[in-house]
Amino acid sequence: MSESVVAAHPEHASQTTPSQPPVARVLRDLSVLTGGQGGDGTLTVSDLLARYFHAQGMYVYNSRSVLSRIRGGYAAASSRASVEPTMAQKALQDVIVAFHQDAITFGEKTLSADGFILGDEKVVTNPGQNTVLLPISITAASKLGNPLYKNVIAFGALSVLMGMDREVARKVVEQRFGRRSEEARAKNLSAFDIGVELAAKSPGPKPRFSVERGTAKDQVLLTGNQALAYGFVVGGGRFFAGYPITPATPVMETLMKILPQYHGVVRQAEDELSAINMTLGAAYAGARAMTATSGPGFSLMTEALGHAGEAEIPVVITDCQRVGPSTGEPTRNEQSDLFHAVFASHGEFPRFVLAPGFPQDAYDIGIQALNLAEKWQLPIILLLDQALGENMQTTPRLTLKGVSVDRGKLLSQEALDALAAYKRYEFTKDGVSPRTIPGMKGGQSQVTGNEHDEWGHVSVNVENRKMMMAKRMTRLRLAKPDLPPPIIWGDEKARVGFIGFGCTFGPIREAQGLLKRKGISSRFYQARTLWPVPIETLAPFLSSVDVVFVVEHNFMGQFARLIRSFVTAHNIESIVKYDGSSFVAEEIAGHVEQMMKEHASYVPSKTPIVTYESEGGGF
Amino acid sequence: MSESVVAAHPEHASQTTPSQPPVARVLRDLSVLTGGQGGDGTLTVSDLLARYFHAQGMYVYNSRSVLSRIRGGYAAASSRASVEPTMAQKALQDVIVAFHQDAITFGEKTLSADGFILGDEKVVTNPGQNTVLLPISITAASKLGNPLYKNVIAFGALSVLMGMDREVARKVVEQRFGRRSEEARAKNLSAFDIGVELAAKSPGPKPRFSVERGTAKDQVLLTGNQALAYGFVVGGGRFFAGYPITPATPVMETLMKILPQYHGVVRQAEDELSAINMTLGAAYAGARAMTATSGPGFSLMTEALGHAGEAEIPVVITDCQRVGPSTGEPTRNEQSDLFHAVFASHGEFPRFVLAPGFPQDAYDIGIQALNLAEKWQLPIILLLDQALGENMQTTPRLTLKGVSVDRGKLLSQEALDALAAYKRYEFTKDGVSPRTIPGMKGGQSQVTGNEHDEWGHVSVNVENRKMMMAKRMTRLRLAKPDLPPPIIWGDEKARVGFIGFGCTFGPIREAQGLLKRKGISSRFYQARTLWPVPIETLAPFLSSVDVVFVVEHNFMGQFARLIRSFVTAHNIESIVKYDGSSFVAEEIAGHVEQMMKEHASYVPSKTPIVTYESEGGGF
Amino acid sequence: MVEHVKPIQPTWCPGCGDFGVMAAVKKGVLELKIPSENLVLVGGIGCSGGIHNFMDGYGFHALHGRLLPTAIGVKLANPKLTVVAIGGDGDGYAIGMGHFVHALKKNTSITYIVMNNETYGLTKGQASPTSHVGFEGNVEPPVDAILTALSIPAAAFIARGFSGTPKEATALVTEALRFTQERKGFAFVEILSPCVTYNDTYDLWREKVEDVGKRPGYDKADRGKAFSTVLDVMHSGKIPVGEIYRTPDDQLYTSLDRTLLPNPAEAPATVDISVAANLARYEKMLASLE
Amino acid sequence: MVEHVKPIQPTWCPGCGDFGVMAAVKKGVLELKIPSENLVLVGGIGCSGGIHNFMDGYGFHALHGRLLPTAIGVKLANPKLTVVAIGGDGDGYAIGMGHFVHALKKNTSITYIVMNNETYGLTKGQASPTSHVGFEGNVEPPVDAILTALSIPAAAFIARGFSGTPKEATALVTEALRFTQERKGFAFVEILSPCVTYNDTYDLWREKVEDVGKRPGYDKADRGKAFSTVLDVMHSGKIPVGEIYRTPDDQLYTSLDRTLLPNPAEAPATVDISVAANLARYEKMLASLE
Ligand SMILES: Cc1ncc(C[n+]2csc(CCOP(=O)(O)OP(=O)(O)O)c2C)c(N)n1
Ligand SMILES: Cc1ncc(C[n+]2csc(CCOP(=O)(O)OP(=O)(O)O)c2C)c(N)n1
Ligand code: SF4
Ligand code: SF4
Ligand SMILES: [Mg+2]
Ligand SMILES: [Mg+2]
Repeated sequence: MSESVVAAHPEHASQTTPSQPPVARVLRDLSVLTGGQGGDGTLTVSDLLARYFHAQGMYVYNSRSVLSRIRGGYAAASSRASVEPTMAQKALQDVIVAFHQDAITFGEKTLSADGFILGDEKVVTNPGQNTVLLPISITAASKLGNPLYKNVIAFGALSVLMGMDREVARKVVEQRFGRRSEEARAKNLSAFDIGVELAAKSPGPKPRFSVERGTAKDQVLLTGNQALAYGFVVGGGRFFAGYPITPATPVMETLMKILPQYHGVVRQAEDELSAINMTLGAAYAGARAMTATSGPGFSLMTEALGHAGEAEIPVVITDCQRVGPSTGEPTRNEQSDLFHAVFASHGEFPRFVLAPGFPQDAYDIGIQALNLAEKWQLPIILLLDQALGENMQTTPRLTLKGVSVDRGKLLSQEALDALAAYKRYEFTKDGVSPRTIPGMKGGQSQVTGNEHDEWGHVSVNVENRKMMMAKRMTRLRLAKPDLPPPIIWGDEKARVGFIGFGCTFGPIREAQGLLKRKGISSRFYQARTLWPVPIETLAPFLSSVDVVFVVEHNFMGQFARLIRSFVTAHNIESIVKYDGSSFVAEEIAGHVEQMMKEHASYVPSKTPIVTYESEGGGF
Repeated sequence: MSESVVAAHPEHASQTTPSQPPVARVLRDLSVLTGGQGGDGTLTVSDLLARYFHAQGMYVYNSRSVLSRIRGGYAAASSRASVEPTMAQKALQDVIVAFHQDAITFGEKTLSADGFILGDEKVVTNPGQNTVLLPISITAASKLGNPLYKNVIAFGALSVLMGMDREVARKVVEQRFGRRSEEARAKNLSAFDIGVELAAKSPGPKPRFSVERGTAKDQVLLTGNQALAYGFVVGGGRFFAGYPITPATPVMETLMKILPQYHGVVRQAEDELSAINMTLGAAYAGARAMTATSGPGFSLMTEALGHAGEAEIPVVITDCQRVGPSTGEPTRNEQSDLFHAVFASHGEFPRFVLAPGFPQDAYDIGIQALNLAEKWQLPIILLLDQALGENMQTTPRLTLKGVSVDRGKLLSQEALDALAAYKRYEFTKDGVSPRTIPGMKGGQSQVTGNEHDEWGHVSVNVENRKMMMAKRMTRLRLAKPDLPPPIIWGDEKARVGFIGFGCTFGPIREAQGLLKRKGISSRFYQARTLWPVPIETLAPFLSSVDVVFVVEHNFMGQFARLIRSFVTAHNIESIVKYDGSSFVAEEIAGHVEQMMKEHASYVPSKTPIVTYESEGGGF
Repeated sequence: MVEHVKPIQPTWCPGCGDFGVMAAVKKGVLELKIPSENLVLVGGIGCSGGIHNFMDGYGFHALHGRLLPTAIGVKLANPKLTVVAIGGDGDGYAIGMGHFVHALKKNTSITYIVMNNETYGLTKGQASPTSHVGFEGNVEPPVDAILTALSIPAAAFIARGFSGTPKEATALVTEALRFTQERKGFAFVEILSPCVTYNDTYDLWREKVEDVGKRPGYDKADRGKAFSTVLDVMHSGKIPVGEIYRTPDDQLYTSLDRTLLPNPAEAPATVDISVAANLARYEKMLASLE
Repeated sequence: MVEHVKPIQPTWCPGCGDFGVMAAVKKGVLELKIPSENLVLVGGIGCSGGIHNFMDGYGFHALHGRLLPTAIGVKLANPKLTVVAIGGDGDGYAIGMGHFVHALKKNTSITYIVMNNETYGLTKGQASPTSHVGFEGNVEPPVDAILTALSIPAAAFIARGFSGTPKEATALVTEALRFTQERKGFAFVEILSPCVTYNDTYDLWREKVEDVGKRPGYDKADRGKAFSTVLDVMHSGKIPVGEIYRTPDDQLYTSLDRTLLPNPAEAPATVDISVAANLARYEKMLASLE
């Protein structure tokens, strides 16, 4: 295999080979689903498993499916661990932990043939095949005084049933709870021991299987939201204003912990209108500034987005997407805000829409966005999605390698002093004018959302208008070489292509592996810049294959449609999903096989691909 | 000439033949530009001229170019009158009335060779050729005690210089001011007489020219905003909430005067967020409801737009566009909110975007939108623009012919009583569920922006989600036959095509006439439905000609781009303008001639036009 | 009769204060014999805002912070309906603050109930505008919605209850509903409603609530006095509750719905909008254009 | 020195009250010797909001109603700047009402000046939230921003002036600027500023203004008293003006900028953000991830 663009992350560059059938019950790739009542801490089991397997050198991918309520309702989390890099859920579960009958009712059909269920005796009314029933919550209540210890008890039991290294597992419990208080440490360790004991006494084989140890080194567990927050700090971000909203809140919460140490400011605003306008104010004043939200909040920021465009304020807006429209499904996964990100706000102005595909990508692009915003003096939208934002994944340790701060045409006082005249919106070749910040002597200016002349004074002069529009819009073209390039994964000679962005990264990579084993080799264009549409790399990619499957989590095939509006590509097929759940590799591979069967086989398109980049004013 | 779609307005169907050279100084088509200081009532001269020529049976088109300030600054208005129907500004002026030196400085280059300038002696410091200088404002102040009477004095003078029917002109003044008070009547009539006298004493020929009388009958003078307001009332609209914003405010102001007579409610809200949500509330409660705004307000309505989509609330949002982005140029003309109208708001939901081309069209589509909103239970966006919204134009008398109220699946109490169960979001073949309104017994329901089941209760079930998305989105396809069809103007056999919407209607029609006289016959697809993209009529139109010029007031060629995302059309050329001023016919015709020269001649495209309508989930 | 949507089980955590608020609303509705088909519950976004799903009536789940404009729109479309807007303190006093003040000013005959738990429950316990300094890192002194409501000249009915004292809460809600049923204007009731998961304040609040009506000489018709009494109570470390202010009937500003729609039967949602019914007037109107 | 943007001629109508307000601001800036490069004027949208174009300094034309969040963002990015938000009554009390209340609550050391002409000037004279009943068909009783400001516990500096009495107006603005220069918190000054075109109230207001400070026994440190005095003055048909309320220094809540950024020199806009300058801390932070 080869990468057209140097892969930033060597462990992803190797072909993944997940979902291999369990060999002699030594698993190299497994998934554990824990299902229970919302708010009873079910996620804890998943978290402990992730930390254990992480400690064992495996690649971990945790995901969750919860309701938008605090307690009650069915909530589930899955923890996948694999010897090979993985960034997606597994189609089949090897273990189901049932704290609620629903975990069996909904989950059983995804249980692999060899899998087993660990059920809490108290709640499981209808145990399935292969179920180990233990008095988990009852023992938690009777021996530890609180049924919530059931999670750690279950983990203890799993350590026996899954053939885990007892000491490492116990240490994971200790590390997770030991910091809180001595009581928490002691009680949770007891809970673990109780679980071990209960399982040891249970009937049936123990362990049911064992798990191979991995060799992953220098990896950390992170979500995309967290990685982005760290990227923001390291990239020099010092001002953040937001308003709580699922699934974007963790960006704010992470920054609240770390940013004040750097004389940064994190504010929870009274609403998203305030958040974005505070962010604009801070950015104008010279701070590297960001806000993060999800669909509803992003929609509220629409007017200010255009303001940043017209006034030329460098600002980063993160949209961690959830299921829309409107309030939609706050806790579920979708990528349907793309059209909004690209086209929302009245009138026309330049913006970049960037989309990282995995946590380290969020860190990298987060840093880069801060540089790009200041260099090109415009708003940048980072499109994340619930899965990338909230799912904890194995990630190479974040480093400072290559990190630098480029403030573009922000003038120093010396450079300013050397000028004859300072005009905030001076016409320049690249459409970017020198910038000052308040406090600088002689840099006084008018910054405004009205159409303006070079000085920033209101103007409705038609010649000025034309030049100002050109000044702003040409950046969409000129900035292209600066924007995050795609990463092309897979076989250079393949005749089948994929295009995707964001959370579809993992499932597509894994689907490539599945297809390869069936003799279908493929190339995957991981789009990291979505707007301006990177036609200069997309067109050759489209030409290089017979058929391209654009895989995305929305109904309209938004990215496919967007691409089409710039090229006459006859070989694009959409694979979409918009039910709130995330793709698994098998689904994508299945779609591809199905479509390839239907169309007999795709042949090279006879019509050349024509690009239309210079519509209208021509950016 | 022939019309592919029956033209609703016979006087437009006939080929316009404007801009004929003045024959023996009897003008059949003239334009008078009045320029002065903002807020000194300059527009009054234009208004009086329009009323005079209207009374003379001519077609009138008034336009203005003012600043977003109340007094001061240069403000200009032009009044065009023609024996033939016209709906655009004239490229050249026959008369310039200068209340400010700027009127000459800026206007002189547009004065026709035979034209003249009427200047106020006091302010004109540098009179051009052909200038009649009169002591207008000085006489107003000395004889009538207020310089503001200068407008009527100027009109009096014009009546002499332009060979107007003195009695008719005097009556226009009387009608315009007589209603206010006896004093206003008397003073303004004196002003008129003073003007007549001043002009009579001036040197040079009197009249400079005469104007042919027109034969237009049963016409009224209306702006698009006004016509829309009347359509709203007649279409059964009974609730309106808005917030002042240029150039949309007149919709609210017109409704404030008329709607209360019909037990309707018009509210000025505290902001646009309130306006749209009040509108949603009223629509939900069963009133036909609308809000009207311009870009900045429309951007603020983005979240609620999606709410109407998800909750299936029938509502009409009028966006009277101005120059964007951000605060932009509030008083100037643009059509750059199209992308926003089509794509704004996170997530995916059905909406219709409709665009009338002239005032009667605004009336018609305004009525139709109310029916469509209730029939398809979704938000409808009416895209107007500053020129259509604010420019006063000759319009056939509005009638009730064909007007009817179709409330779609709104249940009567009897129909409801006959049901076994009532579910607000019941799955149906056409995606539209029966609707009840509060107060109806047994129609209780849950209406929500959350994803929901048929009853309206929150649901994250994946199967339900898929069906609900399909239920909502299929309407985009199913509704197509219901949506305002294009009107095709011009020669059926022409090889040159135009596509346009909104205010470009007049200039394109007129350009067709100009081109025809040069031997280039053309067809014009006047788009009235912009979304869902009417590919079923656009594709045949694109195929029927060698080249299509998409004419629009924005930078990106938005409508052209939108069309392209649905067809591989190789024969689209964009003609765009984004400097705040409106197209005149000569510009468009010139562009076309130029492009046709450059491309030698357009030939029929060899590549068939392919349409891509069923992207993704396939609407 | 036709089967219609059934209330679902509340999704609130066991012990949540919102149960008490819902009980009060249900009792008020029962007491005033408001038929469920005339009851429109407009919920905000938040744990509290889901209440309409758990009650019988017409339910509308508005956008976060927008429940008041929505509810006002409903009422002005059809003033015969009983419209109750009901949501959380984040919904009402953070993102919704502008609408709150303007709803008081607009003075439409709807009841607005805020379930104040001094936190954002649904998004997991962040500080809200009513959170005290120190709560989850909050550094801003809280607002007090009663004080702010008192500052709006048109505000005519202002009360605060506590879900831990259900009888009193019920009385206040019932009185508010009665006020709006009589089309007297906007009735605002804040109910302290502890969030057992993120801000369990039952005991604290039970200790702190003080009925201002019991203060000697308290005159709920005196806006200035009410304001300073509320301030005094707050300074003493207590939380003022009760029917805190009420404009005497003879001094009321006419409610907006009454001003605009004196006859509730002839309203935007209910008038006959057929062309036939309006023909003569339409024709006259169109003929008057020049 | 480098030539920078020059103030343009005001675009206001001759006689507009806003001229007086601008004169007051200019004098205050002069009096406190605020260098123009440290002065950030954040304008609202409206006739009033154009003021920054007519003055020397850093000007930012914010969106309609959003000048306060913008100004707060500026100040929290660089607390060494003098930040003055300045706009109209429509901008501030209609679309901006939520931010107004929250700016009072956030208590950042910026000055907010509202030019209240009781109308929307720039959009041609519609009723604003302060318009009296009857003005341009308005049927809603106006709000009084002074009362509302008093209702916010954190609000510490509340004043009203009249552009027709320039000396007093100047004194109030100067005092407000001084208050924020000392980082004491948010200073709110409303200035009655007649719109000669749509609401020419010079004579009326000249007659009606009453300096509350002159009322015997008035104590501007007593919030409750201030509230009821303002109400009394209003009931008597007058308009209360003057330095209406001011929290004594020893009772002030710490301003937000002081809380978050005790040392104004180390702030988001001015700290060194190069990797080199932060290397050790960054490395430690990244190494702490597991
Ligand atoms: C525009 C928007 N922003 C943010 C959110 C996320 N959100 C949901 S509920 C909520 C706050 C809830 O707090 P509150 O109103 O006090 O209700 P509670 O849950 O405490 O009853 C927020 C911020 C949203 N749904 N919409
Ligand atoms: C979001 C938005 N809505 C509406 C407008 C239109 N608008 C411009 S100024 C203004 C009101 C101005 O009133 P005020 O703030 O009192 O200022 P004044 O002109 O009276 O000084 C409005 C509504 C706008 N620019 N943006
Ligand atoms: S989180 Fe708090 S407010 Fe929400 S339901 Fe639970 S207890 Fe109630
Ligand atoms: S319209 Fe009124 S507020 Fe605006 S500049 Fe003129 S006088 Fe001043
Ligand atoms: Mg709350
Ligand atoms: Mg004003």
